[in-house]
Amino acid sequence: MAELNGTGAELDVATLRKDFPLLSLEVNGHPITYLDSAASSQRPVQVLDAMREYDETTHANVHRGVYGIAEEATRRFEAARINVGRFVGAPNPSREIVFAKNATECLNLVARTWGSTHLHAGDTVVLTEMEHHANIVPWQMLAAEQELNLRWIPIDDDGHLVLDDLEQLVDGAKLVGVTCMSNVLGTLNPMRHIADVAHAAGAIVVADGAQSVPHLPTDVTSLGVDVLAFSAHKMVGPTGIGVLWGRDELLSDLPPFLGGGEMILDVRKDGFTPNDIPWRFEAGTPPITEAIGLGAAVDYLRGIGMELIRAHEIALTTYAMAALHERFGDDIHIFGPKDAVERGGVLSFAFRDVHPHDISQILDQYGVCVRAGHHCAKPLMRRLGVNATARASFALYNDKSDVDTLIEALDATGAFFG
Amino acid sequence: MAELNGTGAELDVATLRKDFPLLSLEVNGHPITYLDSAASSQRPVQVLDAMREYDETTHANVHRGVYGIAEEATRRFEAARINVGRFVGAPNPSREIVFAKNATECLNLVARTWGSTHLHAGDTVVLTEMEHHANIVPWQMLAAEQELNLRWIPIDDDGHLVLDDLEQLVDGAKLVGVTCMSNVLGTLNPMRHIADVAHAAGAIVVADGAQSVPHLPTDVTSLGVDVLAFSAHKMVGPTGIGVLWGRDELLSDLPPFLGGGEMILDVRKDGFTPNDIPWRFEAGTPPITEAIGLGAAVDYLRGIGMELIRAHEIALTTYAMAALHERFGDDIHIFGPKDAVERGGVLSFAFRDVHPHDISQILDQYGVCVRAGHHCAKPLMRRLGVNATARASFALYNDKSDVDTLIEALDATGAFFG
Amino acid sequence: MPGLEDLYREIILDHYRSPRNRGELESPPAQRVEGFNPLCGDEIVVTLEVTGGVVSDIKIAGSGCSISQSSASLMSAAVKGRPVTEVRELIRTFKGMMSIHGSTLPSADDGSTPDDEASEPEPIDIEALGELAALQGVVKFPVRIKCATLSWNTLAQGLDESEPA
Amino acid sequence: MPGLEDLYREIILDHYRSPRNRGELESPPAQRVEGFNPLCGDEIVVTLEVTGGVVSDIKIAGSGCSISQSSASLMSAAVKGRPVTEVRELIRTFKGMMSIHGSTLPSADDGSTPDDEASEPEPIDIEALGELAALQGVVKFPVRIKCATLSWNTLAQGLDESEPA
Ligand SMILES: Cc1ncc(COP(=O)(O)O)c(C=O)c1O
Ligand SMILES: Cc1ncc(COP(=O)(O)O)c(C=O)c1O
Repeated sequence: MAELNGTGAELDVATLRKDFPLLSLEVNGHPITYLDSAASSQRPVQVLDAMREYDETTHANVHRGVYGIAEEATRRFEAARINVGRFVGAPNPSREIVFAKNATECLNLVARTWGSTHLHAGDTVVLTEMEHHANIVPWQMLAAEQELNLRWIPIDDDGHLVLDDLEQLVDGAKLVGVTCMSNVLGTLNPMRHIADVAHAAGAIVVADGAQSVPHLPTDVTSLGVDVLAFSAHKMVGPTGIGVLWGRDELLSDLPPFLGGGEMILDVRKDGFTPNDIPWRFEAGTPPITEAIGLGAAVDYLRGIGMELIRAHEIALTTYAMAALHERFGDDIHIFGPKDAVERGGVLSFAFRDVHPHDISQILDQYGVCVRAGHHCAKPLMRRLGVNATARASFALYNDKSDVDTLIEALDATGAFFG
Repeated sequence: MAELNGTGAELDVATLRKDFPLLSLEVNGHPITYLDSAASSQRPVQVLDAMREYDETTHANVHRGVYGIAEEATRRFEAARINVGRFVGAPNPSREIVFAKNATECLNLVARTWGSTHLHAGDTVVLTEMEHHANIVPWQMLAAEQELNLRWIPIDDDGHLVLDDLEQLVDGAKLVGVTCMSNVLGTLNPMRHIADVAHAAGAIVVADGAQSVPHLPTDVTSLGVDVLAFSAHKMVGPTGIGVLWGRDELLSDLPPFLGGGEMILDVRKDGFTPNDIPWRFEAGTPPITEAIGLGAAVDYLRGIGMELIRAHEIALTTYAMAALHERFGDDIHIFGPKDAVERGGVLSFAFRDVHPHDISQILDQYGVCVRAGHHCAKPLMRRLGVNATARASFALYNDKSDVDTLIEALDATGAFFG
Repeated sequence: MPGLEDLYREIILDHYRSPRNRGELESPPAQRVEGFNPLCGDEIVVTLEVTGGVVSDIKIAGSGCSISQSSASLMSAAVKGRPVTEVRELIRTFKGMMSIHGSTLPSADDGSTPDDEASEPEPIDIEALGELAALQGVVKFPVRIKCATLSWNTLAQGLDESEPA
Repeated sequence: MPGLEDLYREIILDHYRSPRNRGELESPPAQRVEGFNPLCGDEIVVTLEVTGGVVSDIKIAGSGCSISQSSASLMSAAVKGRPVTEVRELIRTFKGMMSIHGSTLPSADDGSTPDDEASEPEPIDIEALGELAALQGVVKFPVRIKCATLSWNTLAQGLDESEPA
């Protein structure tokens, strides 16, 4: 890795960017300006090399082989689990970290295993208006089967959760599902406070860390939540793997999720005995190369330092909000909190009356990649009164020049649509 | 790829082997003899390069981006779907191919979606005694919830299914789960016949193609089954992706599996509207790089020719069975059909009274990788009267020299345990 | 790389800025159908009246991007007053134009996107499309195809519901 | 790469070929516990009698590989006639020896396998293990650790059931 000093004051983005092959591409004759890391991040050569090295020297199926490379594959796979667990401060990483396909599967896993055993007709689940579909639809599916009530924590016009009535809202609830950081508004939610109130009411807290874990230092103990789900592909890791952290005592109590190899101790014609956690939740051959890649991603992020990354993204977001407002005034509306300290580097905006699809299309002509759409948060879109937004999102490899390019391209968009 | 003539008579294994970096490793001072492809195969540089190339030039999240690389990522992802569908003869590949984490998840998907809507208390599901846990446990989980009856198609001492009473066995059944090829015995099952009888009784057929698709030409229409599940990592593709093929009319009728992004048309606070197939079953960010890798794997296999691969494996299996029997006589017992034409290149065996774990451990000293264990088929193990077997399994990159090395190493194993 | 002028033809921008047949017919008697673009959240509401085998009136509501809005507007102008059989034919032709054959895909064997199903595409009579042909360039931007076809799929559903084929 | 001699010590092969305390005690009165190795299908049945705080008798049935069988045989010889408190201590010591600390892992930060949990391993008194120390080499073959510990985990469960700690 390029020399990066995790204790220094500033991220050396120019150097670090060289680690990301895709970021040196040209798009439509312009150097790429990748502002869609909230959808999926790019990966550094360190991650790609680690996966390749594993594939070329060590690949075998895990957990079942006695021979050398299978042992080594198993060792590396389980080491990745512990490495990832430590990255989020899991007290007991070898038991508390479950590998799944993506964050979405993790949340479904919780809905199916905890939900099906702990929720009963008439029970209440509390969600927030800013949840991603991944933390809504699993509960709706369960609600439809079991006649649960869903309650919603509202947001205010600045994109903060309205928590004044939290005690009443969670009163009698069994579970509170809440995102650590909104993928649309950027809002960082006060997880500890929500968890304390929820726990006092006897509810568990299912946290969606898909947007926060890649961008903020994370410690599950200080968050105070019961489970946390996130995806490797948003944190400079590969596609095909997501992570669920869950408290040991909570996971230990749950029935299996999917059935098959790996998750059993014994299978007889008349039934099966499930394995211990975390394997109980990992039916079939896991994403092995992907776990190796995620381990390398975590090493990469740790090597730079999550504190430094966070500081960089606050500075960049502050700059971007100021520069956009300065240039476009009332022509731009940025959703969510005004202060970068209260949010992640995700800027959803409306620009004049140009539809987000059209904005994104024109920006692409200038090599600028932003997402347009509902961002899998349709209830939030309805609350905001829009069908879609355009969204620029930052990662450690973005800097002010990316913001400047975005602004120039937005200007051209305005001109195009007259 | 090395020059390989798909129409020629013989596979040029020596040349093709160069495509697989791991196969030129040394283990414990010996060139590796990889005989565990039934657990997971190795991958050629063509597959690794395709994934790397995608990651370095095109990665973005699929289905939601308007900008160039996101469009291209989506195009390639969907092209991989169609490519894989064509590989197994799917009549309507863009709708009938679902990407999941592995074959196990695919079978669970069927159990959850078809099972939960079409099976009711008292209904009967028929499985075979040779199923992998992946095609047993999902049905046992469902059976426990819904009070289903499980019936078992027995096997004879040669490892063939006993189909004399098939009509009675499937009488009144709603679903028959059967593996195309046993991962322990190698047995190739008469899928068409089973499907015809099952359909006549009004049951659907859930086929486990995890072992067959990598080694035999596959055409879902001639198989006559209703769904087929398989895994990329057993067919020279990456980990982290499995495939479900299902008949369009069957899939179209099913409710979603997991909930989240991608699988919805709309989400409101009071419920959601599911998307069309195949996306309805693909909640969250799919294994994108892995789909690209699987596409490249399918290209690689097709480039060589599945007919040729099958012919090669028949020849190799015939050679291996004869050579093992000749050298070890009654000291070796190979489970499953005697005739290589009736089986795939999977040889499970008992060797004197040496436990499979110990066999595998000693073989490893000679660089020979074989699997020891129950192979996720414990009901079959009980039927065979063993706890475990040692299993050598072949793929396109194995040849007679691998068999010869296995035999020498087995000989040493015998000597070691006296 | 196709340029913006392939996508944003003047006539498209015109229909976007001044959409024809905007609004909703009273329903009933009109048939009312909603369509969603799950990718971006765009919604379209087509209300139509079929009298004596003819699409006697049609209105378009909802909101979306320039492509979905102009496509809906162009569609409404093209089908109003036409017999259902002709409209069905037009839908077929339009969706044919919106399939990816012969455009950006390197080869059929390399695979294709979901809209590209038939292995032998039928030739399309672009002439018959009139002004609608302006949307031809959309096919070079595969993600936008769903924008262009949204209203057409919604109309097709409406026709099926109002008089099953 | 560790060699076979690290794994297959002479005493291990001896206990494998001539297992001690083979069979099952009548149950009840004996406590009967089954253990599985989910990786390979090995099964072990431990029957034990605890009288006056002492493991007065123990027998081992089931089948498995040389490591699981010899470990069970060595265990039965080591615990028979010993007070339950001492046996619990022995189990702890044996499992300590079977954890991966200080063996093949490059560094603790690099992660470890599931058996390796405590971040500060306690020092293990290998002396106290007597003949059981022969199994020390197993730790170099992580997959076989589960073979070696199978009977011990099963015994621990049996003790918990016969007299909760
Ligand atoms: C016959 C059979 N079915 C299913 C599976 C499960 O495949 P996976 O572990 O990739 O889900 C396997 C492989 O272990 C198998 O051999
Ligand atoms: C807040 C949030 N939660 C969950 C997800 C789902 O992640 P994945 O698609 O990787 O399952 C995302 C990403 O789309 C997200 O932004």
